Amino acid sequence: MATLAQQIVNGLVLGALIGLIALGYTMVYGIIKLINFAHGEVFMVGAFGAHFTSAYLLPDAMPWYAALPVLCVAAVAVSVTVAVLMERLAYRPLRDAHSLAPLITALGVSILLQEVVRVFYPGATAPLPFPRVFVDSQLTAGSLIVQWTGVLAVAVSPLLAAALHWYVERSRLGRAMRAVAEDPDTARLMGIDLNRVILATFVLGAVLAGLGAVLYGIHYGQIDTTMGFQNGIFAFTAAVLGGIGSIRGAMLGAFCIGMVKSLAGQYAWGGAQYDYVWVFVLLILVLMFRPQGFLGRLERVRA
Amino acid sequence: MRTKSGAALSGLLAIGVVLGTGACGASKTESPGAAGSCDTSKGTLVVGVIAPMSGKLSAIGLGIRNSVQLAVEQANEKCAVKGYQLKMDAQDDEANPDKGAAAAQRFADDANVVGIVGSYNSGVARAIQPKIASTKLVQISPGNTDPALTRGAEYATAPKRQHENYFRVVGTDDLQGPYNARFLVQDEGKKRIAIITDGKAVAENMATEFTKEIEKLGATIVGREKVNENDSDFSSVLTKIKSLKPDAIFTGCDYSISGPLAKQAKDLGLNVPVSGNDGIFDPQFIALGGREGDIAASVGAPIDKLPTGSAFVEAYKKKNFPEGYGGFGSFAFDAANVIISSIGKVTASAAWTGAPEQRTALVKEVQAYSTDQGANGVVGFDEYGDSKNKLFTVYKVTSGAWKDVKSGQFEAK
Amino acid sequence: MTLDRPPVRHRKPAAPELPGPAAVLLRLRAPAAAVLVLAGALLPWASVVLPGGAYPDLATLQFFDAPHLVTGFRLHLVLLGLAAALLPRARKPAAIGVIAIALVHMAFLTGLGALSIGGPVTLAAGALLLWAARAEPPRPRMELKTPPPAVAWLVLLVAFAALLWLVSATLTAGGQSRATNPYGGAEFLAFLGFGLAVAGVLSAYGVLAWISAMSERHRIFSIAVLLGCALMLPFTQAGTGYWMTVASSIGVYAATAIGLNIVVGLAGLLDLGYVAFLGIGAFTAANLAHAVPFPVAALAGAVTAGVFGVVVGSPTLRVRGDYLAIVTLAFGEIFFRAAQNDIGGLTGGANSIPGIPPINVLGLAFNEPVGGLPGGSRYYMISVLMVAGAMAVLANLRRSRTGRAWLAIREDEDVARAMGVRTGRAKIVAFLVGATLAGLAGAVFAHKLGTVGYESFDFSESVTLLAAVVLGGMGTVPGAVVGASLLFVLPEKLREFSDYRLMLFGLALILIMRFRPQGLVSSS
Amino acid sequence: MTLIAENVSMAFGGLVALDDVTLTVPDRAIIGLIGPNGAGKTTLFNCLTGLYAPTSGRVLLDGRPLEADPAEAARHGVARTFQNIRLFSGMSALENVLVGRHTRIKQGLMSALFHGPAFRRSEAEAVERARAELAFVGLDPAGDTPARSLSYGDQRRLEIARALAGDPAVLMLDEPTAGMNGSETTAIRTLIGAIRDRGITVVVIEHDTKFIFSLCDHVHVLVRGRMLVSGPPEAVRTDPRVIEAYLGTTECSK
Repeated sequence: MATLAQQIVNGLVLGALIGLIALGYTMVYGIIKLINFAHGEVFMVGAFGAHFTSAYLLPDAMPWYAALPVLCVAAVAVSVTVAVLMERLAYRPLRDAHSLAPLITALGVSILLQEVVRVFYPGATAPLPFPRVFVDSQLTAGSLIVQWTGVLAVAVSPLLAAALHWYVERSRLGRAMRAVAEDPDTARLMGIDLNRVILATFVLGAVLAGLGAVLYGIHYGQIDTTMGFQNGIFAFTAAVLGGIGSIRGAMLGAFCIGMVKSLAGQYAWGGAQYDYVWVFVLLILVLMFRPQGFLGRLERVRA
Repeated sequence: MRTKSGAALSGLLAIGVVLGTGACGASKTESPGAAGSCDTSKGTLVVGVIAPMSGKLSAIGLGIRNSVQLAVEQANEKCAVKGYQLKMDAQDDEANPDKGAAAAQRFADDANVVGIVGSYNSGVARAIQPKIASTKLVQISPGNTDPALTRGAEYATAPKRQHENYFRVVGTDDLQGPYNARFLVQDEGKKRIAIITDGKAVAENMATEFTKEIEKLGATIVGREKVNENDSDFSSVLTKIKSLKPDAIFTGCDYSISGPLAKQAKDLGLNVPVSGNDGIFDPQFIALGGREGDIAASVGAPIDKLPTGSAFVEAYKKKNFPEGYGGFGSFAFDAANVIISSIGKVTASAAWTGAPEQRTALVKEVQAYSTDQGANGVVGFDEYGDSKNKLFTVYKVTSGAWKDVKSGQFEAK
Repeated sequence: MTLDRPPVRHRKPAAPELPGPAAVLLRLRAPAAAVLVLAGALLPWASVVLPGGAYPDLATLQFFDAPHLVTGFRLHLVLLGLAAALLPRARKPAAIGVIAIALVHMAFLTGLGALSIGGPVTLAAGALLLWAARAEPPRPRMELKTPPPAVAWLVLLVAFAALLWLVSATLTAGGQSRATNPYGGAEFLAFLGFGLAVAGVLSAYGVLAWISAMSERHRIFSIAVLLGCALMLPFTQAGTGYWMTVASSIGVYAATAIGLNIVVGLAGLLDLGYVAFLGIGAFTAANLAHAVPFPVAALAGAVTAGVFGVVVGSPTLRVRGDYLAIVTLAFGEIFFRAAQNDIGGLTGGANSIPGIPPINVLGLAFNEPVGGLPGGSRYYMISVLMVAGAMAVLANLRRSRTGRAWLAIREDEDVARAMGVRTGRAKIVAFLVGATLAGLAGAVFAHKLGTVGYESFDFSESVTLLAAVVLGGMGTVPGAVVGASLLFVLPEKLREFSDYRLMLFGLALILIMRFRPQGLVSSS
Repeated sequence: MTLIAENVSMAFGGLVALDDVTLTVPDRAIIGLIGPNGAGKTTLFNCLTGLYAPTSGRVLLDGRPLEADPAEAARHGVARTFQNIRLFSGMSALENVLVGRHTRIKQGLMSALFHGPAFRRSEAEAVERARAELAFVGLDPAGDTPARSLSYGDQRRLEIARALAGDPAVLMLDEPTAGMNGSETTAIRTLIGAIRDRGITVVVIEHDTKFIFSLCDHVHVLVRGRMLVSGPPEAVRTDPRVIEAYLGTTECSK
């Protein structure tokens, strides 16, 4: 029983972290129908941005409430810069090309970013320890143990998702985003600046990825150049599972994946070595019986 | 439009002219030292390196490459091979057997190549061995630990030499695993041990050999779990292991997984030592989360207690390589020196042509090689091509650094 | 659904005529540039004799010293300079080639600290030539007449022999060993620049289109000659064990990429886990290797992979577009994990399956050297035949009811159904055929390498295969082969950049998609 | 062959697009379907061609219910064109028509792999037939131009050729003259007549009522998802309900 509770907590923490990346996937796909494989790398460079700030810029001893915001700002700044450059230089010129061109470009950007960091960031050929800026202790309830960092992730991640949801529903730019997602040609005719809306989508995704990167770093205590790819695949899976284009769906999908990975490792056939397999089996089953995901909308055949 | 491109072009022109005149002014003479003081009239001999130099294992691969580079440069300074200049040619195998086999073939075709240091991955070595077997090109691995590579699939019961041109300077899994098991049970008194691996050959084989020895010693393996090599969240696996109440965790993984694993074990209140082998004997393990009391059993004497070992470390640092020597640099250094010393003997009598007879002669010299002056102490090979060095040292994390607690020979029982 | 608009090209208006001497000067740009290229070729390029020996082809040679020593890149420059002087249409490609050669050598020589005036002068000449070429009015396309069959056959024979020479020369440019020839990288890249310039010149004069029209007309003859040329490669300079090993790897991946081209290029089904089929074929053959002869093992590998192709393809009945990408990615990951965990004892897990015997036909082991040819050449021949077979499958299906149904699905699935295409069945057939080809390639892979392990089949391999298809040109017959060759040869040739290899790979993907999204071999 | 829509209703969420529509398409006739924008004409087409499954009611083909699968409808001889031209734009004109011929070509996978004599015969037949259809609609029989580079009018013709290649019994044309000038419209009218003369029933959606009334044997008027009036052109033209419902549209399209 204690083990089950602990596994659920593990799943929640993992889901919260994946969810922040999944939001970026779901937003970009919703707007320009691009699986932005490089989004995981936006998350990764955010983590390295924060690492750089703390290792080379900040003084050694800083209380967490001072250091944490600085790291968040640094991570977000780096993530957003990379995302904007990526959109402007790599994706925008391909807006009218066939649909595989941006996808291949995304894979290229992903490889490029991983390798640039690995080769040029000092020490990045191996995992780097991330500074323990946040209280390095845990919350204990009976035999249940949760790191405070995990509590923070589980609390902050849905809050950010809710804020994003509110922003997309209420703000002017958010309305424009929804219009573009619905029908880009009509939206353009209505006077919506497509480039601005798409760029804004990338920026919003990058902000969340940057924040996610800091939460990830302080929770696991280490970062490496491949963290974006693996978690990016999970995040994309989460976005698809939840129904791509849906903010609530992405969070739901992420928690679902966290849970499945955690519980399958404990209880399912094959043990931890097959935990990924169960995540993907779930995905395939869901897509076969509900192709639009949990909360997605089915696209109608148009003739 | 026209004027714009015109301006751009004249700009280019100007840059070209400036570059040209600048370069003309500078004159370069040959750098003294290296080749200058020795007789290199007979040409160039090449020591090949095959290692993963990009991707996740690049830290290890680059350490191997730099260490061979160091050995080659030292040899050139000392005129170790009379009449020849030595060079290193490093090929990235990306930890991919297909790429490794192509690189090995490239070396085998090249008469100037005298031997290969590599590969790091046992999987790559399995593809290289048949490629170069008929060419008799000598291969010394600094990192393959799969016993089957030298002694065949029946290595425990009916060992048989696989390839006469294949050697290695590291201890195999069936030494490393059992040595660790004995230390945990006999010295530390552990009774219930859990195993974590990452699906890589070295981890799986080590864990299997470890398990055999643990069972012989009468202790219990409470569970064995495999994590994904790209994973960073081990909370689920550790929660499962915690429920099995172990008193130690054996990890077959290297520090990039074992470090975070140790950190997350602590986070979950699983306060038992993590024990591993060469792969975690690295300061990064501690930086990434290794705790006081975690254990590493590594081949050879403590490097800083051997004069030859500390000499290697000193020399490596002096070269200012951008990367560290990693877990396998010292082995690669030893392997390169075996090749260099043996080629010196072969070329003492006849000029090197790269003919199969000469390559066979070189293999014989390597087989006969023996010293106790390697960076890891004893360097030499038994009848299977395995390292004769069966000395192990156990280290523990003590006040934030690895500290040796015990050294001893491994005797099979 | 909106119609694709044909791209609108904005031609800049013709520049106003300049009066007098300015106009004369402008008109003299091109001849002057050509002369300057020739001069640059004969000027010293390196300021000293480098420690590794003279820079390629005695680059330190002094002014007009022994012109008969004009070889290597100097020869290429002279040829390009002459072309620019004599052939007006050749100016632009020649300029690009000259600039490429000059830049590559300048970069190397600057790195070695021995740059002399030859490089900068040549670069300036190339820039001047480009400027002159750009200013010229666009010319109508050259159309060459189709000759009688006998002449056409001769031309095709010569053309394909030249192609064989070009491939062999490209592969061997700069030599194999970086340790003994430290300038190999520069030589190779410069040769590549020269090769591209020659191709550009031929294309500007309509020669390439002429040859391809002829080969289309004499299809069977062309195929036979091309196949013959491909099989001749081991007899050229490139016939070393190393290049044969690399070339047979290319063959395996090209055959797999052709299978993927059917799935992605023809049917438009994005598959991100395709390498799993290669793996299934390889593991099947590896398990049977000791029990049955190679042809049976290969067939078994192909059939097993085909069956899995149908299994993986079946969700496509319900899942559309990009969702399919994630489903196939999931299947790929499931395969990878299952192989890693030695599922059913079939994959050897972490230890892989070692000791697969080489292909053995009539007592001849394929890894042994034969008659002066290196050991790998018979694997090379097998893979050439396999690739030729795969290309025939793709070409034949492309021109059949099934192939047209795939293209229709790719273009507009709803309309394809309205035309009576059973789209579900057609898609599954695409997966079946594609996976079967990959499985066959996998069987050759297993025997060629002698060991099969899960690490050969990870996600990045699927990405590489997809990149090969897209780089080459989706849906085209030679596309996947061109793409796979590039993705294998370039990294092998550019090993001195080994630290940056993957980085350059990523960058190349981005740049090619940016500037040539339809791929190098375009279907339209 | 007769195609019958029997009490067909179609709702998308809360929006009722078709409300209890009954329509009989007799053999060898030209049927016109008119109605204001959003009346449900294309939705009815989609139901008749199996693209949509009606919410209630059924579609009968020769007395048998039609599966909601366009491929099945095509196999049974119901072919169509689209309101916004939907060609396979990356394929050549000839290939487009060959896809239209898909259901009538007999080629197994194996024969397609090896291009044997049987395959070559069937392929040659298909190509010959496709070229004939191209010529029939007035396009270049060589057909090697990519569909996307054809002119607008030619794209409309190509769509018709593609639909005809499948030997349909019923051809459904969704606004075949949209965006065409006078002479092009006349040519299409001649073409539709010629198609009828081949023994194919034609169902036409049009806004141009003059076009419909001069061409069709029967005219149906659909307004807000309901069948308002059906009958011969003269009766429908003068029906006061039609004039009232259709006011403005008739005025404009003189």
